[in-house]
Formats: sequence, structure tokens, C-alpha cells
Amino acid sequence: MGTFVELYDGIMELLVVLFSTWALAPWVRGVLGGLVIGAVFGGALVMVYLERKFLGDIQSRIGPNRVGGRFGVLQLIADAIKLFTKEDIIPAKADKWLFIGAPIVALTSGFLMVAVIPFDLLVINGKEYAVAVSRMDISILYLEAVSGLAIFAIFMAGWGSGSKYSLLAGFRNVAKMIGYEVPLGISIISVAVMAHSLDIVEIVQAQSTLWYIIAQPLGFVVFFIALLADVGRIPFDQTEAEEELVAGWATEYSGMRWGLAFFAEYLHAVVGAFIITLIFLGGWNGLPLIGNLNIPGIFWLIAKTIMVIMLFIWVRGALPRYRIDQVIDIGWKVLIPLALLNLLWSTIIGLIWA
Amino acid sequence: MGDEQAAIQVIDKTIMIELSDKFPDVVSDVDVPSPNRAIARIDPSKVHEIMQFLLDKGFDHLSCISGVDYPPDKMEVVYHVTSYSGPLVITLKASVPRDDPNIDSLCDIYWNANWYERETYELYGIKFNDCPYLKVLLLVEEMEGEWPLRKDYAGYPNPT
Amino acid sequence: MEEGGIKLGEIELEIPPNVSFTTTSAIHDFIKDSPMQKLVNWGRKNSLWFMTHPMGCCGIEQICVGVAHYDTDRFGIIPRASPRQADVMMISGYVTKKYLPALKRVWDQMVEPKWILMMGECAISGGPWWESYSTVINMDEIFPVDIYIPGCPPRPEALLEGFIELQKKIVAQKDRTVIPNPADGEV
Amino acid sequence: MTHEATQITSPPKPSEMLLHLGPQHPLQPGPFLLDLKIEGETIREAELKIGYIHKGMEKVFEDRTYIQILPLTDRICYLASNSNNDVYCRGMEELLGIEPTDRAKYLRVLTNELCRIQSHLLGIGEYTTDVGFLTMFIYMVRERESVVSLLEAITGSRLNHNYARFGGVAQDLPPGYKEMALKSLGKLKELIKSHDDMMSSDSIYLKRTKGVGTLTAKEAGELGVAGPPLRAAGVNYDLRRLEPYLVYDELDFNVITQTDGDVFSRVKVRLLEILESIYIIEQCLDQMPSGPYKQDVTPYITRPEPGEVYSRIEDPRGEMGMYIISDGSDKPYRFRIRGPAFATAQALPPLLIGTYVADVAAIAASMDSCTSEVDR
Repeated sequence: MGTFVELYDGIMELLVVLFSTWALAPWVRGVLGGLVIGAVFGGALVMVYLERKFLGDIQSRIGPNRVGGRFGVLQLIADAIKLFTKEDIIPAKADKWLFIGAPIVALTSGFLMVAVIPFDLLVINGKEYAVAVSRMDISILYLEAVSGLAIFAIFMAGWGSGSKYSLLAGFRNVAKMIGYEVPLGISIISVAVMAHSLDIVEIVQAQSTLWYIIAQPLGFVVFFIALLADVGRIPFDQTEAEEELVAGWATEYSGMRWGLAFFAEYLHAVVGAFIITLIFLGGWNGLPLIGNLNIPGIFWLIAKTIMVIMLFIWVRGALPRYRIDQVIDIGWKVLIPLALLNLLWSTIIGLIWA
Repeated sequence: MGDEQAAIQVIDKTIMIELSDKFPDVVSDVDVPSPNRAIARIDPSKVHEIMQFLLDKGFDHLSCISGVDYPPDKMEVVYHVTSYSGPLVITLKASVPRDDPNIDSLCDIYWNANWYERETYELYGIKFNDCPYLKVLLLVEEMEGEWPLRKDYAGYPNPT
Repeated sequence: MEEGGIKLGEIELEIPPNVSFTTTSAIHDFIKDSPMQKLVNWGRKNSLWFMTHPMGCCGIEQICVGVAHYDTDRFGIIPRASPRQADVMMISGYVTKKYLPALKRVWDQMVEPKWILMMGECAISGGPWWESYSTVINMDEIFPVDIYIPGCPPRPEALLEGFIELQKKIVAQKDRTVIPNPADGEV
Repeated sequence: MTHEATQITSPPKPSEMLLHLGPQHPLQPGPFLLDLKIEGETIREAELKIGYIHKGMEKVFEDRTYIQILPLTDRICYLASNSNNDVYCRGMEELLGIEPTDRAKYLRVLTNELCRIQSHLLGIGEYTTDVGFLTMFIYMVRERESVVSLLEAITGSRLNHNYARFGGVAQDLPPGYKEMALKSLGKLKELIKSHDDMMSSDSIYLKRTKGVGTLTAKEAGELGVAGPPLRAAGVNYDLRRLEPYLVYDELDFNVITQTDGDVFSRVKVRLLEILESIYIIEQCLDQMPSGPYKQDVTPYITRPEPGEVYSRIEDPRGEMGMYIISDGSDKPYRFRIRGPAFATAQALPPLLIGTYVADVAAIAASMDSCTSEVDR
């Protein structure tokens, strides 16, 4: 273990030295950004794979086990190859540019979110380096802002497809997200108030003694529910409810356009899992009381994120779907008051703590 | 349970007698082949009144309306009426002329008569007067007028 | 693609053109006849998504084959609700004159490359209702059928076998991987 | 209930739109077209268009001999094939003046009830997937497989059983069947109870189902529905009790009723009926007399006397009736099928008025209408 940690530290130190030397060179950031995006992309792939296997377990099925060995690891590669080589159809009644643009906007929003996600904080020679593409002092607000772009993407797809199912799904999404972005934002503010910072790195550092899931459990619950709605997973997947709206806003999408839109959803879910880990579950800090056991922070972060993703999948396997009016009811009548209550609580605690 | 059944069987016999008493020239050939079944022939012009009478007597469930074709001259509309509280099924048959088959609709008495009437119409060409939506139900709209269940239908067997 | 409609004796059923087809796919043209085609075929064979489209008795077996007991997900075969995202259409029951235009339209909405499984006697030859006034037989004159799965209804194992046969067909490149050109007038 | 409730009477206003669910839609097995006029998500008018798999059964049956019809009755509704065989055979037995043997009666009750269980399981499964409860659907189909194997052990077929014969059944129970069935059904009973618990305690499920698509007893009677939707409204109408056929008068069972008449009650009725059917099967297996399972000579080639018969039975979905007119030849002169699903399908549009688009799937699936039987 020890040698491993040393190796990791060595690599990181090397990276940081290189990074700080050429920090001003744009291409360094470009390469780093590409790497991180690749990593999160891979994370989303892992999530799709996990979903198929783990959901299979929940439903007493086996899941993919023929493609690429007995665990079906190549299943998604096969799916991707197939989707890439499908014919490209744009329905005659679709609004062409909205139709083409929607998956791009969805994916872009996901990538923009990835840019500010810190994976670790290295202290070298007394200087702090966040392992992130870009460290902003308002990164949490930035995240909230760019994640809102995905709503436009779904609405673009819904309106641009020229299909009534898609249109209804687009409307549903807008109606839902107006109600859910508010509690999402308020719980983020509560966290920021407690940490006295809008920078995710500092929020994580503030949790080195106490995770915010313990300091403000209500905030965690509100954030988790609102996040489920934000990424459109059961019980909040009204926008693509199969039995009602065929495939919702994605009804008219085919081939790789659908693949991208589908993938953007999972990218959002993965990024959402990262955010929830960072602002509530202590990020790269180890477990409370036990400490980080000499394991590099990035592994703690990824392990916790995978747990959150498993929780998403478990929820999907265990719950039915709400009706859209009930969803909006919950958003306005339950989550927003709870989020405000939590804001009050975190303000008081934050003041005392400070 | 046994008492219930006995009580209903008493109603059986009486309802058919009541029916033929109430409509003496209209109801004929009353037959009770088994305790739970009764068959009668009725005059098509009085079907509305008879059904209203049966509904008032507690026969609140129209099971089925079917057509039967007897070429060359007549067709029958067969009603199966029963009750949610008893096992008796009354089968009423109304003969209509084959060249101009029409009979009064029961939609205002039994709500669910509508689809049965539409079905009988499209398969046999029997017109139900005052039926609110008498159009094809099961067939392609182009097939209206072919009356496929008539005995002299030329499209069966279908060689396509 | 057929223009106009389908003729059934004296009845001609109109199919409204609602879909704009691209006649070709750039990626597809690029890799055609190259060793990449093998890789592509491997991907296609292992990712046959079928459309949930039960039509009769066979539809029940089609549902059964997709869930726990038989679990087509093992082979990468999963049900999709929208025809746009499906690769395989199963005609799993009686096709009637009333349903044929809708079925044809669903087939046209699907994206190339696509395959058809004929499941059960009713779809293959009309089954017990072959001489009825309302059913349509000889479906293979209307749809380009890839695999026939006889049975009334076929057992889920037979359906799985049908999928495996289709996979073999894809690997052997005997399927219709060429996207038809509307100008040729052939399907 | 007015007839306007079943039709789309006017073109949509600017604030409304027409939504077509079907014929290909993942809503239900079997194609139908449900036209909805919606304003926002609220349904203003609904119209159900059927006939997409109309096979012209009644005409085909008039051209088949009586014994040739027997396997075809399976295909009226493939989920209730034993009931369909049974109602046809009972009609023919009445026409021919024969009586099934005692053992055959028990065997028919046994298969009918097994058939009811598997039909209800798939019905509930379809319904749970329509409220987004995919896992429960998969559990239900998994449970159904065990019942299907029990049926397969008797009849040799998974779906279309073709088991009853005039005056008997096709074959006897295989050896060791009783132990196998009791073991399998015991397990099923436990599972159904646990699913029932899960469904009655899941708050999202309750929110989706309580008070949705309510049908009062009076409305249900007016709409002419039968079977579980009617019993869920509190009407104690079950032909097994009202007009006991086969050996149902010798068996002990309750007619399951609920009071609310909403979507939840309809599914609850089915769940409890599964348990009740298991109880009936256990009694059948205990009380089954030994003896021949069929007549010495099954009348395969048969020319019944001219006459007519209307036989009916409690199908998994309600009252299944067959009206057979014989003219003395070897083929029926008229063969009329009165399916329960036809009545329930007709009652669907009025139920949808005023509900949300999201509830369409739940309500439609809770009525459990079988499209093949609606269209025939």
C-alpha cells in the first residue's frame, strides 16, 4: 500500500510541477480537460454497464453475459458500434436545427459541468493544487447554472421533434424543473453558507471534520430528491415515461443522435453523483473517525460516487413513477419549504460554528 | 346461497309469464329449456318497450346482441339479457326482413348496447334506428357495405 | 420504399409519407467492404434491440422472453418502445387489413439496418385465419422477412433461437446491409 | 353515462390537441387506437378504436366442424384459453346431451383456476409496468412462469392449451403432480403475499392508484362490465357462485370484492383472487375422485340436433359467453362469442374523461382487457 501511495504522490507531484510550470499554456488545460472529460465519459459508460447488471440483479435477471466474456463487459461497445452505423433520420416535420442541436446542448452542458469538478486537493511545498480542469471561486454557482442548460436541451428536443409525445415530454420537463431547480439551488446555498465559500474545493475542505450529510441531513434529502428529478430518473422520469409517451422527448431520435442524448443523461447522472459526493459526503476526505487510511483522496471520491450511483440504480429498481402533477406538487409544496427550513438551520449552525 | 338461488328461479318462471301477459301479441314461442335459460320470440317493433320492461324488472345487464342470417328472406337479432343478481339469461329473438333489416336501438336503455349494435351493423347490415354512432367498429371503413357475416358473402374464403 | 400505397385486391391503402429518408450514411459507405465491416457486424449482432409490439398470442411469449425467466438481455437484446430506436421488428400475430398500413408505417419509421422476425403461424402464412375476410396473408411480399419462427405460438426458446439465427445471418453478411435507394423502387 | 363520452365529437380548439395512442404503443399487449383530445395533460374526450386484429373468428368458425373449432377457441383470448375451451365444451355437451365425468370436472376446474392465476399475474404485471414499476412486472412474469409450467405439465402447452374435450378432458394428471403443484403453489402464495404487502405500502404506488379511475357500482352496472372491475366496485357478481357450473358448488371459496372501485381495488381484487384460486386448486387436488377422465368414446365427429345454447363461464376477465346455433350439420350455423373484454374495453373511454395522460396507461391496464378477445 505504502509504495502505491508513494507512486501516486510521485505522479501527482510530477503532474503538478508540469502543470504549474506550463499553467499558463492553454494547451495544457486542453489536454487536462480532455483527460477529465474522457474519465467522466468512461464513468458514464461504467454507470450504464452497472445499471444493466445491477438492475438485472434486482429484477432477478442476469444482464449481459455473452458479449465480451461472462460479464458482458463489451456490451456497451457493441451498442455504440451499432448506434454509430445506423442510418440518420431527421423526421420531415421536425425543426431541423433544434432537432440536431438538442443532443449537442445536452452533452455540452454535461462537459461544462465536468470542467469545475475537483477530484483531489494536493498540497505540495505548502501550496494547494486542486486536481481540476479549472478552479473557480464560484464553481458551485457555475455548476448550477450550466446544469440548467440541459433543460433547454430537452425542451429543444421536445419541440423540435415535431412529435406530440416529445412535445408533452418537453412541457413536462420545463414544468418539473421550474419547481425543482429552486430547492436544488437553495440546498446548494445552504451548503455554501455553512462552508462560507462558493468554491467546491473549500466546501470539501470544510467537511474534513464533519460531513454535511450529518450537519444538515434535511438538505441532503432535499438535494438528493431534487437531483433525481434533475437527471430524470425514476421516480421522476415523466419526461420519458415509456407507457405514456413511448420514449418521451427522445421518441423521434435514432442512431447516434439518440445515443448522444441518452449518454448525456447518464453523464448528468454521474456528474450529479460527483456533486452530491463533493458537497455532502465529504468529497475526497476519508470516513469520519477513521480518516483516509492513507488512501489517496481521489479513490475515496470515486468510491463514494459509485455508491451514490448504485443508490440511483437501486431507487430506479425499487420505485414506481410519480404522475407529473404529483411531481410538481412535491416540488413546490414539500421540497421548497424543506429547503428553506434547511437554509435557516444551516445559517444558524454556520454562524455558531464560525 | 341455496335460498338465493331458489328465489331467483321462482322469478324465472314468473318473468316469462309476466312478459307474455304484458305483451300478449308481441311475445311468442316462450320456452324455458333449463332453469337458468329462457327463450322467446318478439316482434321487432316492440323491442324498445320490452327491454324497458325487463330493465324495470331487474334485468340490468345486457350480455350480448348478435345477428343471425337466415337466407333468403329473414334475419334475426338476438338479445341476451341477464341480471347482476340472478343466473337467468333471457334470449329474445326479433326477426327482421332481409331486404330492409332495421330495428330500434337500445342505446338509451342499455348503455353498452352501442358497440354490440355497431358490430351487428357492420357484420350483417342490420340498421339500428336512433343508434347514436352507427358506423364500422371492427372492419376497415372501406369494407362497410360488404356485410361479411351474411351467409351469401362472396369474400369468404379469402384467396389473397 | 413503395410510393403511394399497398394494393390489396380492390382496396388500396394509403400510406402518408411522413418520414424523410437519407439515402445513404457516410460512415456506412466508408466502411463498407472493408475489414471494419466485420467489427460493425459484430456490434450489430450483439445489440439487436427489438420493438415491444405484441399483437397476439405470440406477443405474450414475446413479453416473456424479454424478462426474468428467459432474459434476452444476456445476448444484448433488449426491448425498446420507440420504433426509431429499434433494430428488429417482430410481426407477432395476425395482420389484418386494418392494421397493415399502421404496421407498414412502423416499419418505415425504423432506421436502417433493420430486420424482421416473423413469429408464429399467423404472421407467416395466416395460421388458422388464413381464409378470413379480414386478415392479410403472404406478408413476405410486403415486408422483407429475415427469419421465420414457426409455432402457434413458438416457445420462448424458439424465439431465442430465432435471434441467434439472425445473429449468424448478420455475421455471415447475408443480411441486407445495403440501404435501399428509393429510386430503385425495391425494398 | 352519455354516449358522447365515447366519441371525439368536435375538432380540437386552439388550446387542445389530439393525441393518438396506438396502434403501435407500448401501452398494452395487442394493438388498439386510443384517440385522446387533451388540454394540457387533462383528457377532455376519448375515443377507442378497435378491430386492428379482427380475425373474423365467427365467420371462420361457421366453416369448421365442431371438433376443429375446439383448438381455435384457445385463440379467442390466449390468456384464458382453458376457460374458452371449457365454455365451448359445456355448450356442446348441452347440445349433445352428455355430461363430463366427475374427474374431468375437477380437472377442468383445476386448469381453469391455474389459467386464471396466470392471466391475473400477467394482467397485474402489465399494469404495474404502466405505473412505472418495472421491477414488479418482471417479478409477476417470473411468478407466472411457475404457473405456466404447472399448466404445461398437464396440457403440454405453454399458452394455448386445448385441454377440454366433449365430455372429458384430453389427458389425466401426470404422476406426482399433486406434490409438485402444492409445493409450487405454496411458494407462489408466499410471493403473492409479499408482493401484496409491497404494493399496499409503497407510498408512490398508493398515490398513483388510490382514487384514480373510480367506477362506482352503479356506473359499472350501467357500463355493462363484469369480472374484476365490477367486483372492485363492490358488486358480488361471480358466475362461479351465481350459476355454479362444473363442481364449483362443492368447493369452498369466497368471491373477492372491494369497495372503492378505483385502480387500486381492481388490482387488489386480482391479487386476492390469485390466493383464492390457489385455495380452490388445493381443494381440487384433495377431493379429486379417481375414475375415467373422459368418456369411453369422445364424440369427435358429431352432428348435434338442431337447437341453440348459450353457455357462459367466469373468465379471468368476467363473463365469457358462447351462443351456438346448430342446424343439425357438423358445422355450427352461427357461433357468437360474447367476450368480457369487449364490455370492459367499451367502458374505457368514459373512465378516462377528466383524468391525466399519465393515468391512461394505469386505467387501461387495470381494466385488463385482452385486445385479441375484443376484436375476435
